[in-house]
Amino acid sequence: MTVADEKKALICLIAGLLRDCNHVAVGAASPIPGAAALLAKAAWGSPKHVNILGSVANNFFTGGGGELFDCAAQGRIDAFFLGGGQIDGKANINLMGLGDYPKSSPRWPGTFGSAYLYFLIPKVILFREEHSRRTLVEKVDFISAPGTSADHIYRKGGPFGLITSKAFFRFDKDKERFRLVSVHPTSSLEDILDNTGFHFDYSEDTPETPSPDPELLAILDRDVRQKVAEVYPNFADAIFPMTSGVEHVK
Amino acid sequence: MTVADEKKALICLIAGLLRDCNHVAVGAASPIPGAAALLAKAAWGSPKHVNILGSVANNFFTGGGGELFDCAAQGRIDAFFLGGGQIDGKANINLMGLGDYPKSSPRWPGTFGSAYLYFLIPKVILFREEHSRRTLVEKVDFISAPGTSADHIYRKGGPFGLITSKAFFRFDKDKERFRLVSVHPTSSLEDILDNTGFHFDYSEDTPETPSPDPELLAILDRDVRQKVAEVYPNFADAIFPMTSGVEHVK
Amino acid sequence: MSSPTNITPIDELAGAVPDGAKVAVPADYAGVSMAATRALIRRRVRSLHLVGVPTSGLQAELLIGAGCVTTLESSALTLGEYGPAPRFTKAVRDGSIRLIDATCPAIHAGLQASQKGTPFIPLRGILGSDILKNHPDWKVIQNPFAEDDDPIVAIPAIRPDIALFHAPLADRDGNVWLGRKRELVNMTHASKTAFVTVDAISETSLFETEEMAAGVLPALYVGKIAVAPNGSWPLPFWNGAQGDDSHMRRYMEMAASDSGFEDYLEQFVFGESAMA
Amino acid sequence: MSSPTNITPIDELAGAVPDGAKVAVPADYAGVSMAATRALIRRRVRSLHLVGVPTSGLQAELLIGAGCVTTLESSALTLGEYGPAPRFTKAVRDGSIRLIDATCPAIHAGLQASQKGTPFIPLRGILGSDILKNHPDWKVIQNPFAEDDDPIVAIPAIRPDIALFHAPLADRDGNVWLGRKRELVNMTHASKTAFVTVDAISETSLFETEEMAAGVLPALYVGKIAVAPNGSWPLPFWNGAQGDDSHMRRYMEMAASDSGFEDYLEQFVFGESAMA
Repeated sequence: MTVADEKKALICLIAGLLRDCNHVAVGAASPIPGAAALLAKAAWGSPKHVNILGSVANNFFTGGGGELFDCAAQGRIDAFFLGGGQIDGKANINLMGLGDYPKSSPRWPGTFGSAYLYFLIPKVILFREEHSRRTLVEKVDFISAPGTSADHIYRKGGPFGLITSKAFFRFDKDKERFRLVSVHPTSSLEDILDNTGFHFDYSEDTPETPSPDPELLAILDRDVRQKVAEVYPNFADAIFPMTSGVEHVK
Repeated sequence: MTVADEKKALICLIAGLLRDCNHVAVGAASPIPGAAALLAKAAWGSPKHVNILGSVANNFFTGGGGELFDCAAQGRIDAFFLGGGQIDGKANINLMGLGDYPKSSPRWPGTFGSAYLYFLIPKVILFREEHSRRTLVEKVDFISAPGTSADHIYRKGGPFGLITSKAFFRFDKDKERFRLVSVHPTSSLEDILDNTGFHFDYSEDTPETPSPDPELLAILDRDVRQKVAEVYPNFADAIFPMTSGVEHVK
Repeated sequence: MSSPTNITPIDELAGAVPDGAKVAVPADYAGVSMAATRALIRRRVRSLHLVGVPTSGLQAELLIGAGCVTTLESSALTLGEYGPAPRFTKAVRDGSIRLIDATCPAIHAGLQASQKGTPFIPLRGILGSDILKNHPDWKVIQNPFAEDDDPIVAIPAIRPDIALFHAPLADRDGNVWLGRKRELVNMTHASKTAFVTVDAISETSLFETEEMAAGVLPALYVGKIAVAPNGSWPLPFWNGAQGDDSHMRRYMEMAASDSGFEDYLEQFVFGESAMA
Repeated sequence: MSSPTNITPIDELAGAVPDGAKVAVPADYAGVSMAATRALIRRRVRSLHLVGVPTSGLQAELLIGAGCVTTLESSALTLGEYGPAPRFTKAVRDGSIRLIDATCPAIHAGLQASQKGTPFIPLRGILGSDILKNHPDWKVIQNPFAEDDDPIVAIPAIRPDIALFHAPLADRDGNVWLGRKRELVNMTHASKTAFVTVDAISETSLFETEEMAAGVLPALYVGKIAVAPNGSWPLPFWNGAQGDDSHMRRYMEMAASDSGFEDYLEQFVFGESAMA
């Protein structure tokens, strides 16, 4: 399996999780989730609305930088993606940095909208390719956004699951724990156990993540590559051969 | 003095009160204050900004109907005009109706933004042409917006004065009373006392409202009539002869 | 981005407004869908809760006269220079509608609270007014950032079911162009959905240039669109027609009596062809 | 509407930013005035309180590196794909700037509170986050409209002295066109004044058509304008240039060391002609 194939498999896996959505918003710096949303829209017409933030041509917001957050609070965004320098077993995420805040070292960019969107968007998919004890920890050094809240706290959304380069976990809100759903073909249960810093539920016979549906892959290669290339040119160059000649392919 | 002359005198009187302002906002249905603001801008370049609400061509707001109120709260509007079916001796105004609310009879349109703007715009000029015991009362039936507030209430603005077809009053915030400043040439102190329903301070030798400066009148007739005609066509027809031919005059 | 299926005939648009709906409508100068208003009366909608953003005029007057309105929440109902609105005046005198009288910035703030998904927005002013005394929803709270006594009015969110208005253009994707009438954007964001009548359909995307895009309400927020050229008649439209002065005068005469108003409805609402 | 006297050379614009000013700046994609940023460093401004709306990037990085910043209030400082911002990282590690770390919607809400002249706006979410624990200004209050325990975060108004950004066009009256970048409108309304660099001056009024008017920031709010073609260089501009990738890579190399950063300033900021 080439790196490009692995990334395409992630795109197809995520696309399948977006099929029940009406509106998916994606950050401009998130090519795999972005490509997944564009693929789901192309394949199933669902999500109907895909909004690539920070882009000009693929962003339909007209109300300024605050519209994303208002739109989420109105219940009009069904799925979103968050990452984290650290993600812990309670689905807390840390985008701030390591060590003693405020003198973090290293300091990462900051919390962005996570402390808000994590509460308001029903299906927040945590996506972090690096699967290691450095990124997946028992307890984050700084809670940019908490994975769970007490019952009296107003909370309409939260973590749906976690996707890495090795595995797919679902988050169990009641147990406040991740459960391993499937292991990607390039990994193994042992590899996951070795490289995950938090405790999680799993069964010994956790299945392998299914290979992407060939038809979906074909749609990605045929119908979505041009769109992906418009939004994420460098990424498209890396996963689609001959992207620079894509105009001629169509 | 013709009716047109009387209205022009009011315009000139009000224009003089706006000379220390940077930004004056006026309702689309307020031709005399609107003409006064346009005249002051033409004569002295001050106010620098005149915003005619509800108009398309003469309204520079681009943030929607809420911008007027936000702009006032930001301290960016120096003067505004309010009227009232009833105005009382404490400068309370009633735009709601007579009798027992909610079964008012007659019911007037309603409070509009008065309950807000009266608190936030430094120079609110009450303007009501009809000067009678019906309009100027001891106590309004319904307080759409109060003329005064207790000291601990956040209040950056309030009533500057009251202009009618008969007289000009200033409002004394500390005494919570109007004081008669001048009586228009068409009226007299006795007439004012007969037709004012509230108590106010005055001296027996209250001066007559000065006649408008001929130069200011000339600017109104020469330079401002076209602008007034654009915004308030019916009103311009009434006060400027041959308004319909105004294009040829310039 | 959305399919063109949300472009419907105007009577279908009106038919999708349920009895009892809370409907937000703009002031008379900001693009009132009078075409949809007449369609609503024809469909004999009942028990509307109208929210005037921040005021209303002929639209509320007609709906009240036709018995479609239970509650009017607004900062004013005005027909401007034409004088007191006859059906509204009568309904107030009779106590036949419930009034929630507000002040313009509080209507905007209540909608903005809904737009932000927050329970309320605090607002200066208003204290000491009889609208505060009579408003069923507002609360006076202490400013939590002040050390001294500092009361402030908390305006709870207003969340309409439907924002209903008229705009110049929609495109085939369901986007609507409304220029700088951003109160229509705010009221739409605050509402569960928007029903919009437009003068015309643009065959090119309204996002094609950034100049147009700046005045677009995205399709995500728009539930239904109906084409209704000159749909704000007899009111003026900011991007088109002057008001129909002689029709307004005729309305004022006819609506002065109950039977005259019935005749008006018969002629200009139920016999809509008279409009053309 | 205003006289053209507010169009000034860029060094005069920068000279009018006082030491200690609270300056609101947009995110890297929304129109950053890098030209004014360089002019500020040249004028050796000190003790700025920068507010990233809702984040900042190269602009804050340069100003921090040049010692112009006392406080950074933002939801992030990011150089995107170029990786960790070297001068910011060092300043945080050394504790040489004060951080007010927020979350994007709270920056917007704080500005909206200022825009509305209200002391605060309550906002959902945030509870349980360490940014709440560390933020000096936010308070948790009880929702006054809830009967049960319902904590909510009150975000107090953020009122910058100056909103500073780059836009495509201004006209001779001092109006600025910024399309659908409405966060620039909000941050300007929230600020005492706005200083704007533009690619060009329009000789016709930006209010001439309603299409253009929809994207205009009115002159009332604008204090100073300077013409700076391609003024967001080396950052991309939403209405123009791509980012200058090779310059950014060069910056990352040079800024990795103190002396390299000094060389960068010497070459590209104090020797501004190098830009042309």
